[in-house]
Parts: sequence; structure tokens; C-alpha cells
Amino acid sequence: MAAAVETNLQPSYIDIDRNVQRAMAPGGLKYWLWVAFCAFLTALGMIFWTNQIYKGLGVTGYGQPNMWAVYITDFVFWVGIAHSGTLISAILFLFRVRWRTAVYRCAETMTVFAVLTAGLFPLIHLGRVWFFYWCVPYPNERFLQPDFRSPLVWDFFAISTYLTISTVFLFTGLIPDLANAREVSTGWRKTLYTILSFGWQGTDRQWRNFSMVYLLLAGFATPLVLSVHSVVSWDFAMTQLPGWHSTIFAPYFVAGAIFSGCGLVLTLIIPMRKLMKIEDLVTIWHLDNLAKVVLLTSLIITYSYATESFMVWYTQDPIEIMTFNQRYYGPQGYLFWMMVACNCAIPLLLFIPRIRTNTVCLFIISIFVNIGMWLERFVIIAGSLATNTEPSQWRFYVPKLTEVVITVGSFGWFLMNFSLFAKFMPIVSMTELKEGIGWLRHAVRETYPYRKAA
Amino acid sequence: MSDGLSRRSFLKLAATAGAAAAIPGCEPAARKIIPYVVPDENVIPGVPTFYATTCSECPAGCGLVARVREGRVIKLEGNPADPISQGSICARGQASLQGLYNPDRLGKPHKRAEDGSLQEIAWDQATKEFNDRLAAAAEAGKDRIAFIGASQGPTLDKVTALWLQAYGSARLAFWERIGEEPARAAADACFGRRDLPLYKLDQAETIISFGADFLETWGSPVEYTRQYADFRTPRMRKGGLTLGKAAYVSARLGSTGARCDEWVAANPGTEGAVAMAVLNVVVNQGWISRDSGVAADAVKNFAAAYDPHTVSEQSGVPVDTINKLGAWFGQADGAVALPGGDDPQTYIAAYILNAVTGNVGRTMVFLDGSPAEAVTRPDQVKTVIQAIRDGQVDVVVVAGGANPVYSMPPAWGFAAALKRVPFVAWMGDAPDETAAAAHLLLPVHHALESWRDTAPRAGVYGLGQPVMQPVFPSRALHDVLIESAHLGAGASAQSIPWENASDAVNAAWQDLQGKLAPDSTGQAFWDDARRKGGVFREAKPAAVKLGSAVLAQKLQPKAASSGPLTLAAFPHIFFYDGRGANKSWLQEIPEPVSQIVWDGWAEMHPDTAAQLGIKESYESTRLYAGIDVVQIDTPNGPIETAVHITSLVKPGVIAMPIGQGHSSYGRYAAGRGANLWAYLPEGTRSLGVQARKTEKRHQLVTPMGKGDMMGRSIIEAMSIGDLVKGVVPEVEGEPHLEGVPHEMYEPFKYTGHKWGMTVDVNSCTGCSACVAACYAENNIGVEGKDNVALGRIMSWIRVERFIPRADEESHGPLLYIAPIMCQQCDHAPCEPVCPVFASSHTSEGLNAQIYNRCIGTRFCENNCPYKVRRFNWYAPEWPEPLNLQLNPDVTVRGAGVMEKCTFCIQRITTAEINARTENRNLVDGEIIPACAQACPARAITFGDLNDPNSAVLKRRADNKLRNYTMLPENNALPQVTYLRTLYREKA
Amino acid sequence: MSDGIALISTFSSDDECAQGIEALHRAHVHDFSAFAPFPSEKILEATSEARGQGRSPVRWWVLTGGITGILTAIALTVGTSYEWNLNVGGRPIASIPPYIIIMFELMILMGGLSGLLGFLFHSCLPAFDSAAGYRSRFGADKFGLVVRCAENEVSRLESLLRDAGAEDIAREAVITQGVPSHH
Amino acid sequence: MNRILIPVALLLFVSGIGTVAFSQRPWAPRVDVQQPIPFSHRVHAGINKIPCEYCHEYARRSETSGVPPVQRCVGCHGSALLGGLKPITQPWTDRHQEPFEIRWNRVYTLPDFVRFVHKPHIWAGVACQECHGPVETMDRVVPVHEINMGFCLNCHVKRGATQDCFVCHH
Repeated sequence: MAAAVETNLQPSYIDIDRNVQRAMAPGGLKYWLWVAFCAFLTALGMIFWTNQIYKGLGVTGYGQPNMWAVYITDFVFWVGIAHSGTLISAILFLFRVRWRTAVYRCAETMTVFAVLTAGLFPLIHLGRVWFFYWCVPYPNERFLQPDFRSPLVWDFFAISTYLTISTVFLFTGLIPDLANAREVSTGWRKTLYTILSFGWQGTDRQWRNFSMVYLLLAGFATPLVLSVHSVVSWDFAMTQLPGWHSTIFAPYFVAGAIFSGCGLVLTLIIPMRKLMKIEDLVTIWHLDNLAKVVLLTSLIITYSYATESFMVWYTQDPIEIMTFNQRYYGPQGYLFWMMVACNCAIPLLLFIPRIRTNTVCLFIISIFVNIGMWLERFVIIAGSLATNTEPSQWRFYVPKLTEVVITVGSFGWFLMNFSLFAKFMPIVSMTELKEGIGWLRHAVRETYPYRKAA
Repeated sequence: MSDGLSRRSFLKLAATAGAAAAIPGCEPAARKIIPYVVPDENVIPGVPTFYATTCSECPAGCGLVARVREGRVIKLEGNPADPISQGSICARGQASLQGLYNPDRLGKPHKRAEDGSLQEIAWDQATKEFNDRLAAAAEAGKDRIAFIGASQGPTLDKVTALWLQAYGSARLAFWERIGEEPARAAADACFGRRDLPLYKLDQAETIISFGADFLETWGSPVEYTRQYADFRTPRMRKGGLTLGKAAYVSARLGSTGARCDEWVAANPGTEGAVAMAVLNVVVNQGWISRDSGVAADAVKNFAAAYDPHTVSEQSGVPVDTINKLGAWFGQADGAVALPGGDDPQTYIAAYILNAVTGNVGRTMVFLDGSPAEAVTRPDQVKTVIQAIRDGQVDVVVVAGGANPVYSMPPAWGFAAALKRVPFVAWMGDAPDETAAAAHLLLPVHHALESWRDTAPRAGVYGLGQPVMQPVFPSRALHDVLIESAHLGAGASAQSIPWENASDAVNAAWQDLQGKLAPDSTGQAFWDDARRKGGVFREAKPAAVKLGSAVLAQKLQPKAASSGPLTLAAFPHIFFYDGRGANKSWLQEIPEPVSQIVWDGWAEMHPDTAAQLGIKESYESTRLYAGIDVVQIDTPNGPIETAVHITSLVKPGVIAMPIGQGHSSYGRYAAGRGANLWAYLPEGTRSLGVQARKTEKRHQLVTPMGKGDMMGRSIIEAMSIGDLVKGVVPEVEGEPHLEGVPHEMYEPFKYTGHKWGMTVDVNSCTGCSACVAACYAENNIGVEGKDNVALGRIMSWIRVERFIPRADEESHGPLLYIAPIMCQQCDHAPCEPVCPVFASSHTSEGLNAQIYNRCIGTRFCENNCPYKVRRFNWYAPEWPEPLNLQLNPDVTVRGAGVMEKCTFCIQRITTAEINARTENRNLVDGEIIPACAQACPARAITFGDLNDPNSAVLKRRADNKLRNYTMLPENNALPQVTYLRTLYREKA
Repeated sequence: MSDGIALISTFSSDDECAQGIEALHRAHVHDFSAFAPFPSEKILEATSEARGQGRSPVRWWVLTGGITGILTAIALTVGTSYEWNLNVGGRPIASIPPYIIIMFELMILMGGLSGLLGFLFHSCLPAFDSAAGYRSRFGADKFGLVVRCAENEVSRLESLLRDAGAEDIAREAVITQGVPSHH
Repeated sequence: MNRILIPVALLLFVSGIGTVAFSQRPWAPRVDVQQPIPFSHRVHAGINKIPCEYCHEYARRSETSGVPPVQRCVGCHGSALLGGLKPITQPWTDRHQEPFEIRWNRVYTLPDFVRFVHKPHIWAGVACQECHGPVETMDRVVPVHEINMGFCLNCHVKRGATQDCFVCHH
């Protein structure tokens, strides 16, 4: 190990390849047990969903007036998760931020699978899911098309666009690395990589077009990521429901999304770099930078909470005020305060450098961030519905087993996909690391003391 | 019959097929079309036929019109020709359909085997057994047979009597638990006549109810609700616009009290004393009317013992309240005191009060030629029971829905007595507690399947005709009796010349024709009666005078017997004496004031609860109205029931609804709450009890979230003073409303019709007839207790009840009550959020919800400020044969779709089609939604807003000051407006 | 050029490779192609200078895609609104503000997809036959420069490349289709 | 990629197929409907020129057009010269059937969520054939048009009739 440290102080191109190839080596029993476990959770979720479709939504804890609750919360949560991926891979790419190179592939993979998971929830939540395709414009004898005024149709377009574009973006960046993998791999893997890499050879002409399309995709992904979560937030902001009807929702949700996303990136990458032994590529220096983003966005959403409450007070609309009063001090007020603790208080610890550079602390904090952001969406969605304009129709929502299991199942589904991808695809971008090898060396030098300490 | 393209058979299938009944393309109607051999000339398949008949749910005897489609009655409405209902009926009347189609009705005759189990037997076998037993009993001697039944109207009761005579017995009892005896006894004592007075509330300026819930169950609720609405509309009196004064003396604030100015919380049982005290005030102030012809000092002496102070101590009513009531009553230009409960003394006191103020003959009228008493007097009933107990009876026949085992006072020991009878025959529709004690069970027709006539009062002769073929292979009660007399009773059956019940009724009406319309022919008279639902004549008021004897006697109003707490039982507005409890609509519709469903409960004042160590441990926002269980120890054993803590009951009183607590009355009734008849002694509805908290938990469920309006503009009120001054009140909870309504775009042009509605909150009494009517008309699913607890009640229209905050009590009504349905907004917030146009606007201004397009995103409900949309969490189910009641013109919604009030679009389209095909214009009032049609108070007006002289616009214009729309700050432009309820400022 | 020799020179760093390209440029040899494991600025500058090319034409694909997207969206939203004039909550039949969102999303979608297509097209991908002179290390840690020339030029170019810093130079007879050429 | 595409594609495919099948069935035209007796519209409406509404008498007055009662058949067939009662009282195909009880098989059905009323269409002068096709030329009635929403709508648009969803769907 010590020797490794010594050598890795000046990692070369080939070191990078070796690390990544080691990570892609066939998984052991532990790995497959983990994947099987995730698959089991997924299956469980599927079973409960099937039952729900068969019997009707009555099997959930839903009721008047809690027409939306856990499912839409999950939806917003997963969409939010997705955003940090695009932020790191696209926005930071445009700003030429160097530390992204090591983590962006992981983040972007997360994006794709998170959107994929998020996309399921609007379906799960439908009363008659077998007619979901009526939200899609298609020629029919009835002359009937979706109503493009409805935020839900915006959602459909935004989410599907986002899924497609981030998939394309991920795949484009993957091509050179797949070509690299092709050269060293054998058997069916070789065929797979050969097909997926489209026979890439890295000639100057290919690189020329590659950089151009990559730049433009990044340029597209940047406004897209902002639009997607704005659209999601408009599902709420466009209604008249007190607690939803607010103009700051779009920026507020985007900030929250990136916050939660970076949180999950940390949650995923910290164990992953250990298990896959790629600490030399994804160094503490990289994590430190990620943590700073988390801290920043945490401060932003803290500000958003403050603004939101201020606006409510400022309108002096008694109905609006009562809704927020209930949000803070109502029967489910404890959720709100838990959320504040997770999103506003705990991340402040990241001001301390020693915590930013301590993987264990980072991991724990990132977990809190995930919980907090899930709660935020739940408080906004279920809470506001529960305390609506019509007091006689107030009712606070309590989930039943079905929602819980399906939510857990969605994590299983996400982690399964992610784990499989991480094993079979280059989870760290070799190309970009080589391009910015100077920074990698810088990072290794930076983090050398911590490694020694560890 | 041709069930060709009619959707009934489909609905049958859809309703039972559960998930398969999902709206899109489920298995279509039965593929077979079987035409008539010979068509019925009066029936056009697909076009409803209307039959006039009478309601049997309570003794008020309202006239009905039954809407029949393809041979199935699908809706009941009031008979406009009938002077009592005048075209509208209560929730119980609406729900008698569910008595007809009740899934727990007895299908075939049953015989109890040795082991106590029931065995199905054939009809002829059953009747043979029945007749043999009767014959044997008749052989054994005189009076060996007892008949206990509910009155079926004069003719059939006569038949019953003759049948019993034929078998040589006179042990006959027509049993009605909420009886007329106190009223009749009091009338006898005061005026020397045993008939029931008629009240004309609309003639009064002051109404004081001494425990009479005349808007719920007392007397003739539909009629009184209508009259009360008139009474409460402000009118010119003594040269000024005034609001009638109403006070409600009772320990519990029911929906009757809620509509009054004053709730006088008197100790249970002391209502009579309070009446006497009021009388005392009236006479001492010299407000006795000259022409009442009673000696002032006689009355003075009579009332002397009841000076306000003593009564105040006894009843817990403040002295000045009593004085105020006295002033209200004495100085009123027309006043009426309404006595309630089972205590004759209360009635006597009230009658005297009415008499001395000269209101007898004005607001309280006796009519000449009142019908004979239908209900047997309690003492005679007791003799019959005594005979049974003494083993002098071999056969007891219990028939026609009387349920003595359930409803007779415990002291009478009827159940025990019945055990000693070798043979008990039960004849009814839904097997009840008495059936559980019977040896032979004979299924007889429901009232809507059989011939009968009613005589609710002088001048009103109701004719009840069968409106459809029997649902089950049952037989008409009196067909069975007549047949049995002819077969079993031998020669003595000569006294029964008729073949069957319809002959008997027909014969009776031939006589009636002789009396009422000598110049008409029997047939013409009969046909006319069948068309109109009876014959209705003006009856002459009788000249009555208060006897002096009554003033000599000393009144001892029954006070509640001793005990730290008092149990005050009140009849549940929907269950009456308990017969309503097996109808799922009535169980699911919340009781208007407590808003509790599917249960029995005990109401306690927070202080009382605190004494018992119970505090509000539940949140209304979880839809629980109560959860702690108390044990109430009565002289007749303990009651365990969950507590509902409310300020609407007097401290120290436990108020409990009557009508639940059935042990066997079908799936909907069985095992809910307690049967209070089993604890209440004869002649009172209150009881001294002890209570203690138990560790048990039982959730009382309500669809009502918060009972506090939070000052929002949902149900608004204004004082009569403001109305006179012409000031529109401020709504404190309302945010800035300048610029509302606001049009951002070019408003949509509604050429042609534009439907709108106005609801007069001042008239609404919360009786929930509209809700029941909506259930019946629109195939609304019944969800059951557990789902209601999850906020899944499906009713499209709900009666909301808000309790004013402490600071509002001085200026506002006692309770805010109003029906809330889809407001059909022009800027409907629910519409733009729907991704698939399932919710969109029609060219006639309706907010349409297209079930088959709905995919169930539920976004619309999130955006609805009024929360009037309902989502099908499960596919609704109608246990056979309830599905036969479904309205073929309305889609049966499946799981996963949103639904809501449509202004009864099926009625609108039908009317429009008729108008177009007869090429004429629609007439205003031609279209009446089910709710408006049912409303006894005429609170709901529906019409065309583009028709300048439509009733709805007129009503809005006439009440400009009171007209408002709910939650206006949403700028949704509702097409339903409300008229503010009126109240009288407290001093 | 029916037959010739391919000189496959290997560099360990991208600026050496770039110098090689510049040298070739100065020697007016343009029938070459460079291999690199990552998009090296230096190499790309050198090649585009040598070939006198502007920026990649993929841009135009993206632009057209984007515009098509917007037009499609307009047609879709406004068209379907007027297909059945439904009054929805008193809004105009075609309410443009919400439709802008659809236009934006479709612009991104179509722009991105056509960008991908453009990239594949101009890079002649997929192409599964490995080009002359391709070495697997070129994808890993080495930079390659493959030059095609006639017999007589070989020595001159070799020395040129060595000066530029080529580690090793291999010769290979050219197969007919030879190095993929894009002009 | 495949791991993403396959589940989505499957979901789309299955639900798509399912929905189409599900939603088409109720009003799918059934050309294979056999009737218990070989009643011929061609003979009655075509050759003998009996107007539709003579037998389907309710069309003008009701939601349903109605199927003629046996009495109406007997009206003509009862007289000896037209072959007497035999043809109708004794169904020819189904021997288990009661006499006088003709169990016709339904040709046209609409799903429950559509409320179609014949009355206004007749009064608006829509000929029976416009929806039911040239019945007078058919021995055994088979549907000509697929009665779906598009079919209704085309006519409503053409004749300027209402296009409110609510009128038929409630």
C-alpha cells in the first residue's frame, strides 16, 4: 500500500487506466449479493404496485384532501437528485472546473438512473395508469390531444427531454472510454464495448467533432436542468393552494435539487471509491470540493426558506399565514423542524475543513441531507394539501405500507441499475482525467497527508 | 320486457363486477335482447314512468312520486299534490329505496329449527304452518292469538282487526315507539279531544320548542321545515322588517336548535317546567289574550308554583332568559309553543301556553274529522304483553316493521314474555331483533310494493300503490292474512269479503268516494286518486276551548331521576326510532351537528368530560370525532360508548342518539353503538346515570376536518339589523378583495343557456335531504366507516357545520350550516391543470368532469378551493339487489377516476332534448337538480342565468344584500351563489 | 494513390505529437491522421491549422435541430388547441405562455439528438474496421501519427518525425482503402 | 442502454396493447352475430317497405329504439295467408327456447360511459341508415360503421350539433 502511495504521487496515463480497469474487473460474490438485494427490493416494490393497480389506490393512505403525497414527493426527490449530475458534468464543464473530472461520470450516471426512477412515480401515482398515454399527443379518431396548459404535460415533456438528453450526454462522453475498455477486455465484454464504442479510434477528426458536440450538449443541458426543476416546481406554484402558490418556487426548487443531488453523489461515491479502490482517482480533494458545493446550496435553500416565510408574512393573507402556521406548529410540525435540522443546521458543519476532508463525517452528513430534502418535499406537498382553503376538508396524511414499500423499492431499483453500471462501464472518465492529469497530480499531492493519516 | 339497449342490465353487471366495472370498455350489456310478447302500453323503455304513492318511513305520511325506469323504481321524490310533503321529502324518505332494495331483506319464508337455525321453506308450506297454528290457537279458546304490528293505514289495519276477530282474538296492538300518546293525552286533558293539533309555524312570530326537534324527527319534519323556512324569512311586522324569534329548550343543540335564535340549555326532563315558567311570566305580565276565554286568575294560580326562580334552579335556565322567552311569547303577534319528548306534562304546559295567548286556532289548530287513532295506547299494549307473559297466548304475530323487541321499554319485559310463546310468526321485509326471536319468518312486501292507504290528518287521504313488481318472492302482508282467514278461520271469515289487500283498499275508496265525491263515479275517483296519490281536501278548523279542569290539576313535569349525570337520548335525524339504521345512505351521511357517521356516540361538554378525566385526545384533522370510551351505568344496565366532546350540549348531560345498537338488522345496522330504547323507561327520554372512563378505545369517524371556519368566507351570516340598515358585513378573515372578480382575458361568451344556482343559507336547516337525493340520483358509492376515516366519503354535496368561535357567539348564528357542492366556476381552477381535458367547460357554463377521459392525476382536486371533487379510491360496490336502484342515465364510475356534482346534467340534457323535439324553449323551473328538488326548505334555486326573469336571478336580485360567493379571493367566479343567513344580535 | 507506405510514429506526449504534425505541415504533407487518448488542445490546433479547417460542422446540425424543435412545438400546441376549441377555465383557446415551455423542451430535445447524429456522421461512426496504423496504446497512454507517403519520401519524413520526438516509427504497407480520409 | 430501454419499451408495449384491446372491445362491430330465427330485414324493410319505426317504435320517443314485441310480428304473420304463427312462435335455430320468447342477439352495443339517446337524432332527421347502414338490403344485420367517438363526432361537426363532452359522457 505504502508503495502504491509513493508511486501514485505522480500518477501517469497508464496508472489511470489500471485503476479504472481494476474497478471494472468482474465482481465477486459480495457484489452480486448486493445487486441481488437491490433486485429483491425492486421486485417487492413491483408487487405492491401491481396490487395497487389491481385493487385501486385505496390500498394507500391517500384520501381527501391528500390527493398527492408520498409518490409525488418521491418523484420530486428523484428528479432533484438527477440535477446535481448535470450540474457537475455540464455546468462545471462549461466553467472549466477541474475537480469535476473525477466525479462527473459517476454523477451523470446517477442523473440518468435517477430520472428513470423519477419517471416511474407519476405513473405509480395515476388512478388509471393504463391510460397514461393520453398525456402524450398522438393522432386518434377522437380529435383529442393533451392539454398543453397543464403543468403535468409540461412535466411529461421536460422529464422525457431531460432523460433523453442526459442519456445522450452520458453516452457521448462514454464512447472514448469504451474504446479504451474494448482494447483490454475479452469475450462478450469485448463485443459489447466494441458495439457501444461504435469503433471509436480517437483520430484527430473524431476528437474534433467530439469536443464540439460535447460542448454543445453541455450548453444545452445547462438551461435544460434549470428548466426541468422549474417545471416540476410549477406543478405546485401554478395552483391556487396556499403553501404552493408561490413565485419563488422555481429557483428555490432548483437550489434544493442541486443540494440534494450533491448529497447523494457523496453518499454514493464515498463507499464506492473505497470498494472499487479508486481512491487514487477520486481523491479527498475532489470530495472536499463537492462538500463545498453542498455547503453553498445548503445556505441558498436556508435563505429560500426564510424568504418563503417572509413573503407569507408580508402578504398578510390570513389563509396563507394559517397554512404556514400549521406547517410549523401543526400536528405534523415536527417534520418541518426535522427538515430544518437536516438541511440548514447540520450542513453548517461543512464550514470546518477537517469535517470536509473526513469521509465518514461527509458520508453521515450526506445521509442527513438526503433525508432532509425528502422531508422538504413531503412537508410542502402533503402539508399544504392537508391545510387547504376549506377547513372542513382538512386532514393530515399518514402513509400506509404500500407507499413505504414502493418508495424503498425505488431505491432498490436505482441502486441496482447504478451498481450494474458502475461494474460494467468505466465509472470514472479516463479521457478527462488524462486531459487534466496535472490537476489529478495536484489532487494526489494535496490529499497525500490525509491518505497517510488514514 | 325489452332490456334491449337500456343500460340497466349493464349496470347490474357493472355494479357487481367490481373491478370489471371500471369505466372503460368493460363487458357490455347482456348480449341477449328479449322483447315483450305483448308490450305494456304505458311503458316506453328508456323513458321514466312516475307513480304516486305514500311514504312509510314515519307516521307523517308524506306523499311520494316514484320514478320508475324499465320496471325498477330508481328515485323517490315528494308528491307536489300532497299538502304535507308538497313535492319534497326528507333523507329518510329518499332512503326508503334502500329499504326496498335492501340486500339483507328476507328472500324466502324461513322456519326456525329445533337447534335455532333458520331453514328456508316454500311459501305454501309456510302459510300452511301459519294457518294451522292460528287455527289450533283459535280452537284452544278465545284471545289465544296476539298481533303486534306497525300501523299500515286505516283500511289495512281494519283488515288486520277483522282477521284477528275471525280467529276469535282481540289482542291487537299497533306499536309505534315514538308515539302520539303524550300529545293525545294532553289534548284530552286540555281540550277534551284526543286528536293531534296541526301547527302553522309560518303564522307565528315567535316559536318556542320545548324539546321538540321539529326540523329532525318530531311530528311532520318535512312540513315543519318548509313552514320554518317561511317563518325565518324576514317580513314586515308592526311596520318594520323583522325576523321571527325562535328559541329551542333542550339539553342538546340539535340541528333544530341550530336554526333558532336562542338555545335554552335546560336540564333534561325540565322542558315542561320551563314552559310553565314561561306561562308564569306571561300571565303575570298580563299578556293573556282577551279572546282566549280563560280566566286569568285561574291560570295565575295554576302557574304560581312555577315562578322563574324556582324553575331556574330546577332547570338550570337563567331567570332573565325565562323572562325574555315570556316576553317574546307574550308580546308576539302569533306565537307557538311546541312540546316534545315523551312527557305528557310538557304537552299540557305548552298547550295551555298556546291557549292562553290565544294562539289555539291560529298557530295551533285542531281539525274536524281527524282520523281515528292508528297507534294503540301504551296501557292497552301493556295488557297484551301481560297476557303474553301470563301464557294466555299461543301465537304471537309481529308484522309490518314493528320491532317491539328492539324498541319497547325494558320494564315491559317484552322479549322475556315472547320466549314463553310456543309460536311467534314474524312478517316483515328486513329481519330485525324481533325476527331473531320468531319461529316462522314470512317475507312480506315493502310499502313500495304493496297497496295501502294513509290518513295522516283530517282531509288528507293518501293512497299508496305498488310502484314496481316485488324484488323478492315476498307476498303482501294482508294478502297473507286474508288468505289465512279464508282458509283457516272458517265461517267467521265472512267478515272479510275481499280477495286480497288491493280489493280491500279499493273497496274502502269506493266508500270514500261516496263520502267525498258523491257526484263522481267510483272508477273515476279511484283513477284520480291513483294519479294524484290520494285525495286532498281542506279540513275545517275546529273551535276548541281550554277546559277549566286542567287548570285545577297540579303538574309534576318529570325531572330526570337522580344521578350525578343525566343521559339525554335524542332520536337520530336519520334513524328515527331505529328503522333507518339498515340503510347505508343514512349511515354514511353525517349527522348534521355532530357530523359523525356509521356509529352511536355520547356527546359531552368539555367540562363534563374533564370531570371524567377525558380530554380531547384526538385531532379532528385526522377525521376522528372521539376516541375515549366511557361506561355509563343506568338503572337498566351499563352502556359502553365512545365520547364525542362538544360544547353543543349542557354540562352534566350525556346526549346519545337513538336508533343504533341493532343486534340483527342487516349488515349496515348490526353492531353499532347502543340501543337506548333498552335503557329508557316509559314516558321520558332522560335518565339519571353514572359514568366512568374506561381504558377502551373506539374511533368515532367524521368526514369533517376542522369545525372552525377561521373567519374565512365560506358560510356567511349577517344580522337582521344590518339587513334593515342595508349594510353588508365585513368578513374579518378575508384578504384584500379589490379587483375581484378580475378578467385577464376576453371573457368566454355563453350564448344560449348558462346554468347557475343560489342557496339560501338562511333557509337551510341541514336536514341533508339534498345529500340523500344526490346519492340516489347520481349512483354515488357508499364507502363505509373505515374509508370515511381516510377522507374517502363520496358525497357530491355535503352539509357543512361550523361552530362559531367564542368571540363570534355574540354576533352570529348558533351554528353555521350550509350545503356545499361544486360551484361550477367560470374560471374553474380545476380545468387548466388537467393534462387530458377530462375537466373542461361546456358551452352552457357547466364545469364538466368526463369520467371516461379521466386518468386520475387528482390535480384538479388539489387546485379546487372548495374541495368538492371526489376520487374513486376503489371501485364502488352495490350488494345485490341494491344495484337495481342505480340510475341508468348516469355512468357508474370505476376505480381511479375523479367525480363531482354535475348539476344533474342527465336531467338537463333530457329536458333540453324534450324541448328541442317539441320545438319549444325550455321553461324556467323545468329542470330541477335532485338536491333542489328534495329540499323541504326550498333553499336551493337552480336556473338559467341568461334568462333575465329566471327564478334564480330573481332570488339573487331580491336578496342583493345577502348574496355572496364563497372564497371570492380565488377569483374562480363560481356560478353558485349563497344568501347569507340571518341572525338577531344578542343584547 | 494506389499504394504507398504508412509511417506509424508513436509519441509519449501530445506536444511532441503536435510538433510532428506542424513539421509535416511545414513539409506540406497533409495525408496524415493523429491518434490520441484524449482531446488534446495542442494536437487539435495543430491538425486544424495543418488542414486549414474551421470549427466542426456539428454546430449546424444542432442549430437546425433546435429550430425544427421549436416549429414542431408551435404546430403541435397551437394546432391541437384549435382542433377542438375547448373552453378551459376561461382561458383563451390557444394560450401561448404555457406553450413556450413545450417549445423550449422540444428545441432542446431535437437539437441534442440531431447533434449526436451530426457527430456520428462527421466522425464516420459507427465504423468497425480498424484503420491502418491504429495501435491499441493510442487509446491508452500513447499518441500516434500516421503518415502516408511514397517510397521515396519515407526517410525524409522519418527524420522529420524523429526530430519532433517520435519514440518509435513503424512502416506498414498500405491496404487499399487505407486511412479513412475526410475532406 | 438496453437495461434502460427494455423495461420502458415493455411497459409501453404491454399497456399499449392492453389499452387498445380494452377500449376497443365494447363498440367493436360484430359481424358474426347469428339470430335465433332467420329474420330478414331485406324482406321486411326492403321488399315489403315496412318503415323502420313501425317495429322499432320507441326510437322517436326514447333513448332506445326498442325491439318489436312478438305481438307486432303476429299482427301480420298471424293471418293464415302469411304462413300463420308457426314461424315466430317456434324459433328455428334454438330448440331449447320457450315459444314466444325470441332471444335476439345484440348487434350494436355502446359502453356504459356513453349515453346515446335515439330521440333527438330521429327528430333531427338523421336517417337510421346513417349509423346502421343499408339495413333494408341485409338479410342478417351486420354493422357497417364502427360506432366510436370519431364516428359520432364527425356527424356532430358536420351538422353543427353540440360538441360538449358532457352531453354524451355523464
